[in-house]
Amino acid sequence: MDFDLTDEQRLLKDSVDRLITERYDFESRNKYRAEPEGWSRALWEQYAELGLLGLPFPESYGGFGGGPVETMIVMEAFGRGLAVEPYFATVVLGGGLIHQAGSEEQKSALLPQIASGEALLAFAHVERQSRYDLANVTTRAHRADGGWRINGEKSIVLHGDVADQLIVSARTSGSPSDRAGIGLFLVDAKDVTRRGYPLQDGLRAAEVKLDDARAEPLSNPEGALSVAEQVVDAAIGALCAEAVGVMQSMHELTLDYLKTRRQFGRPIGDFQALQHRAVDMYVALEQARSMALFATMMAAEEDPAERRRAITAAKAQIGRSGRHIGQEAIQLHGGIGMTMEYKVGHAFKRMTMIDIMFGDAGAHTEELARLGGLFGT
Amino acid sequence: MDFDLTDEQRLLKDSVDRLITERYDFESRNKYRAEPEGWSRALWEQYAELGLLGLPFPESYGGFGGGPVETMIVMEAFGRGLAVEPYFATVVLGGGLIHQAGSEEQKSALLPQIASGEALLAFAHVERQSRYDLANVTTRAHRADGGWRINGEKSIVLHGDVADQLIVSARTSGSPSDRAGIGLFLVDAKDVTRRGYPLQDGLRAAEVKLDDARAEPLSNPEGALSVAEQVVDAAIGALCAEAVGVMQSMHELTLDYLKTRRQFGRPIGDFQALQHRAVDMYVALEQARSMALFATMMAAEEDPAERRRAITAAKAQIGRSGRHIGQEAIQLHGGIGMTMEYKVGHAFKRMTMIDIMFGDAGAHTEELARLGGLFGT
Amino acid sequence: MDLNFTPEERAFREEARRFFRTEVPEKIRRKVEEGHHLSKEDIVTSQRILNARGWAVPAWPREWGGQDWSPAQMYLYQDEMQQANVPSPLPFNVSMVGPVIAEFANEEQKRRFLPATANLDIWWCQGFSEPGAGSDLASLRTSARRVGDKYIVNGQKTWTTLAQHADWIFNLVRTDPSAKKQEGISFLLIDMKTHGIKVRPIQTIDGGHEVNEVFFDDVEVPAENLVGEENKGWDYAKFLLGHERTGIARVGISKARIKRIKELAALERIGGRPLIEDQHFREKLAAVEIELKALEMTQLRVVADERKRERGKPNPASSILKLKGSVIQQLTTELLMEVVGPHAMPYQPSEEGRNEPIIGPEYATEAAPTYFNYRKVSIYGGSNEIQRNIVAKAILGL
Amino acid sequence: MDLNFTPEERAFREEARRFFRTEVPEKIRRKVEEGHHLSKEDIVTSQRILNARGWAVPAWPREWGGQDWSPAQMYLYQDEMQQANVPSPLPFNVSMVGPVIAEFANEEQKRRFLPATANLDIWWCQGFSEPGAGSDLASLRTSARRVGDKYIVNGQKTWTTLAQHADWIFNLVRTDPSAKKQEGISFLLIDMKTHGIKVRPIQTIDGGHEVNEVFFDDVEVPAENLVGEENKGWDYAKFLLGHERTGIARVGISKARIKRIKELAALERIGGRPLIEDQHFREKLAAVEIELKALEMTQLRVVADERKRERGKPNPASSILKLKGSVIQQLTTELLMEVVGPHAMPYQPSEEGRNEPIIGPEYATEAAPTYFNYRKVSIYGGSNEIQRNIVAKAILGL
Repeated sequence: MDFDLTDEQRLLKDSVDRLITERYDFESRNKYRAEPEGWSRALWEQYAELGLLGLPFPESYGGFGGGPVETMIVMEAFGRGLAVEPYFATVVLGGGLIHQAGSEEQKSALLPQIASGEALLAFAHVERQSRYDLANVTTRAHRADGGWRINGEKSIVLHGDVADQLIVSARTSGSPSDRAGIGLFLVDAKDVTRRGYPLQDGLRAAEVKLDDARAEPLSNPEGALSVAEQVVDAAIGALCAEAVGVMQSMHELTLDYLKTRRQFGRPIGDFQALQHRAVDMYVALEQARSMALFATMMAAEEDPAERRRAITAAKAQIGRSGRHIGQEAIQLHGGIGMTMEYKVGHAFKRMTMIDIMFGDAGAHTEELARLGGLFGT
Repeated sequence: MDFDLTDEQRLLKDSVDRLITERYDFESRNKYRAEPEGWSRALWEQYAELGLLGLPFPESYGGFGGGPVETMIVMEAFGRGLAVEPYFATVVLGGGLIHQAGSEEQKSALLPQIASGEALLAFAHVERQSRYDLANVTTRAHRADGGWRINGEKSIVLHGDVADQLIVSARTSGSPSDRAGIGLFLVDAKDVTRRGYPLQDGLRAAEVKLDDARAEPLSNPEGALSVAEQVVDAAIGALCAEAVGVMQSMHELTLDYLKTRRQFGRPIGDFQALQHRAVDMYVALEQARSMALFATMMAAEEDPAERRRAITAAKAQIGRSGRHIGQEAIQLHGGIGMTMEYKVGHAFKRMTMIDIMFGDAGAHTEELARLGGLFGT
Repeated sequence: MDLNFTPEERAFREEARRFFRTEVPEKIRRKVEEGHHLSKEDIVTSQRILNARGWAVPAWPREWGGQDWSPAQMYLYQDEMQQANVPSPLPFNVSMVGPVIAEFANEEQKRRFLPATANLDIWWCQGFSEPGAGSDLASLRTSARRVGDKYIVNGQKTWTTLAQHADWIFNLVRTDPSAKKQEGISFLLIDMKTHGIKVRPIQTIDGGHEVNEVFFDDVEVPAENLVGEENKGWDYAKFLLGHERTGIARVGISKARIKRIKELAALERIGGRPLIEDQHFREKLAAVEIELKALEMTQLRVVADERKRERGKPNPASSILKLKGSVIQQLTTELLMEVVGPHAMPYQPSEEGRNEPIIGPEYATEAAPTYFNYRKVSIYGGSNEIQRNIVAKAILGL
Repeated sequence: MDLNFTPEERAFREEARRFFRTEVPEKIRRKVEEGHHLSKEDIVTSQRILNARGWAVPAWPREWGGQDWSPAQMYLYQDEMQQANVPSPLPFNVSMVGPVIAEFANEEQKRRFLPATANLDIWWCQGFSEPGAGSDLASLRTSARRVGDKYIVNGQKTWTTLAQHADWIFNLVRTDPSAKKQEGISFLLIDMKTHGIKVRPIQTIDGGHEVNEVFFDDVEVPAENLVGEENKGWDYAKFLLGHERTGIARVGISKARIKRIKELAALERIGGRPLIEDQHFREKLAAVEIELKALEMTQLRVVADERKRERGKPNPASSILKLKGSVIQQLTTELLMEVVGPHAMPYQPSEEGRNEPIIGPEYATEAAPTYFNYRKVSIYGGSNEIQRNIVAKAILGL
């Protein structure tokens, strides 16, 4: 047990932190969001140069052989800056699926392209009725002309509006909630109809319609659910790290505000009731940070049940801490916190969306309860 | 809609409040608890003289024709004083059951005796496995020699150690959780084996063993559950009123303490963080008071489903407010609140037992959820 | 003590229910139900319908259109209005400037302003908050210098709700800069069309435009627009802030939202079953319903107590209504978010005449913006921290 | 960064687990598990077993019996001890007076006291709190007047835990009444058998007798019992209060109670099914388990950080452990109450050699007293309000 970063990790952290500090102040972020795709292609190139886009892939695929800790470092920094680039969609989810489920050929073709910034990916799994259940898939894939074709509709595909390739979950057999009979397919974005739109937090997504779209299976087309779950669990760990960055940013903004805003002749941070609430926010932040570490530690755990218990507990904690910190951050800021002109409200919205993604705190607490909890079982 | 007391109610309130103020200071209470039965026979006589023991019964049975509002007034005052006499067991539960379920003859025989202070009653319904379910009854009654006999064991019979008569729920047919086949029976205390003991809050109860005990049915021996539920619902309303008195007492003690206890050179009530917590306690108290009023209003509601919804909501609120106020009262008192030498800890324990009686806040919230909630259904 | 409504009160409730649900256009009420922003026209239309019946300003003095209702009637009126998703008559007109004019203005001003205010022929906005002041309202700095028969107003107001629709603004201004804080403040009515007034929108995190900054640059205001006495404005502001606070619990609005939550939770399916059948979800909802019922009873108690209080003296218990009411409203918006799940994510501001189809179920579009927007209810009108300070001092004596 | 335990650490955990579960008598551990009060003998027995292995005072300097363990080992030691329901070595000896003596006392005092303290041949109690002081510890008034080679001690201490068992008391006394608050305080060791000391029990709301008042009436104490320098006692007290605070989260104890809750919830039936199958109950429990896991990780982070800190300088993050740890402990006692339901009501203080049969299931008897007793964990050792003040100042810079 050792919480210290290695020299390489320290170097990585310093460079990402510097990037975010220098290039991701609130005004810059507003500029990036105003660009045509809603994020910065220039920064994306810089991420590629820094090696961030290939970070988690083996060196043989143009990557840097990083693990969950490296991803955590990057995601937490992105969280602090409320970065809007499609890193999570392309590298963590898309790259993760290719890396874990793809054939040698697919990996060799796609991972270097991701690492260099040439290819953007997106994971199309949500359907209108699916809520947070990866197994709830009605989109269907069938064989045709020696290949595969997909029919169906996918919803809220994160950064699906810009992705070059989509990874689509589709049913090859069975009925909507069966665990068996689900495949993951690579689909070229040119072969689908899509409609992009902003999400509540300023990131973007797309509705995707697949009308006999040509598809190439990743992994086993009949039984890809468990590999999808594994990648999603690791991605949730990354999302937890991002959330910690978002929370820390909200807490720091609140502290700054308490120290500088004056009312009744003194900084409002002099008021003990507000001090104690800032402390409770801090405790919630540290609890969240601890669980993000726990998720990172367990992201590569081989026993899927153990992994799931840890990930679901972490996501629940992140959701609860994030809600508490976000709501208190707005409240302690007062009116200014409610405006688009100030960063804290944007962080609150990002945090709210992170809570929803892959299941909110309530859904994960419910799942953990079903799995028997964490202790003494 | 009118929250004002009538002149008679105002008179009743004044006299009960005066009684509690004059005779139920904390030292006196300790003396009453030290008496052989754990409460004061002398005060009991005074209650009789004031008409409290016959308050809810019709005048034709030696009572005063009071309704839920009158009972609320008395119970709230008893709550403030943490009164230990068997009023709830004898008058509210016992008297209520006789009044609602008894025959003309039984009423004529027993209600005047209760009103005069001659007879003490207790309701024996809890069994080891029953938790909070009135229908979960394994104690059995059977006909014998033209009468009835009962076999079984009852647990935590409130003031069952001193009762002259027990009202026992017993099964005449069906299996343990059936709603049908439950009767209420009058049993002379001399015909049972009982073992008295103190409860956590200083009140007393008994374990009761019925070994072919002679019994006289109240109401229909095959189907008394609904009348028992009706009386228990009204009794829960009374308990809610008592709880409000207990909470108010805890809140007042805390305010006194905040105003007089000095630390760091000033009254601790000057600290804003503590002020805000005292305010949150006050809000919880007023919410509880409101729900005790609601329960009082609905105690005599004829539609049992409507009544139950209201009572169960009130009990849940009382439990939650009481827990919040009690825990905060101890916390804001610090060490002194943890000692038996100071009233607030006793109030905390009484409040904790009230929460448990007839189902804690969690159980009632669960029940209300099953019943579909309060609004828009 | 009679805790039931009288037959007359029950009849009044029925009458109100029928009126609100038949006379106010369904289209407007549906917008409220679904959490969409209302247009200026919607609000004006609705208030004029109420005013035509004499129900826009029931709490005003009888001679200016008031109804002399009992507290119970007043409660039933609000509750039924909110449950029917009828937009409340504009509070700046009805609960704020109207009562101040009726109480403190001269006859000429009353005749000039009150009927138009009741009928929303004049749309008022409130010029109280300033950037530097926040909860410390009395530290305001907008100045009004008397020159002949005019005041010259300079300064800035902020958080001015719906100033973009407003015809007039009622303003707290500093008329005596040498007096201490609460003294030297006056209550001035200003036509928004006056030269030198600029309104700048503030976009809030829900994407909406409810609030504004208002700038005054040498704005000339006729001295006849002063309400009451010069330098007594703080008294009028306190009267205004204490006036009719019982509506702030917004019990009816929370009731309507709970009804909606139950309806939508019957549509959303989780694990093959409607969410409404999920025991855990129902318990969370039940817990909020219990607090809401308690709040409703608390409100009735405060309402009943109001008869006994001096008019215009705020009942500090109304702070409880604000504290608990805001928290419950916020909880209902969280539950609504939970119901719609991932469908809350797309950002789809409601626009008249939108062309593109809705993404996801239509009922989900306003869930997140409503959740975001409702964070304000524990901030504005005296933040919950200020309410706690008030209760600590005025009720608990701390 | 390696977030897993090393093979050596895992082996140490196994070793600790085996030792605690085989060497410490089952009878004592069962009492802890079930929440019964321990006798003096139980505590002495257990500590001596640990001390025989060198595991009673692992954090002390090596020459006085310490183990030079890594923070991870220290954590594993505590965690396994708590999960095995082994009573912690007496904190007054091991974590309080022992480290102070080892750091500040003279050689003669060290030889005289440290081995006996480690082996619990001397039972120490703590004379810090006073009736008038509370959280404002430094306002203490118990005086020690130097007369020749003695101090004459007068005053009163309170909340003195287990003073009824104590052989010695370590006392903060005021030796310079003219100095200001924190100055003029000394750290004095006093034999409880000295003439003029009176111990009065304080009964707590759980019915137990854990704490006492201790009165000093012209108590003569040899000057050689002074630790360190006169009037420097406040520094030693601060050292003591900051020493080894990571154990205060008591994660292992909460883990053990959660295990017990699950076992008992499998026995209690509700609506015909074991309570543990009730989804709502399981979710409440899961929510606590999540916070507990987070706290455990937080504790590990604080532990890891300790290596980098100056020895004896308290890490303010330990306040978080106290804040969250106390709340979680209290929540587990509430859940236990919920499990046993009405069986929590009878008051049945545990007595050796009780004759009467238990009322209700035996496992339920300590549920309510434990709930009552655990209210103290957010009060003592610096109340949670004081902890918040510390974090606000020391970490947040407010």
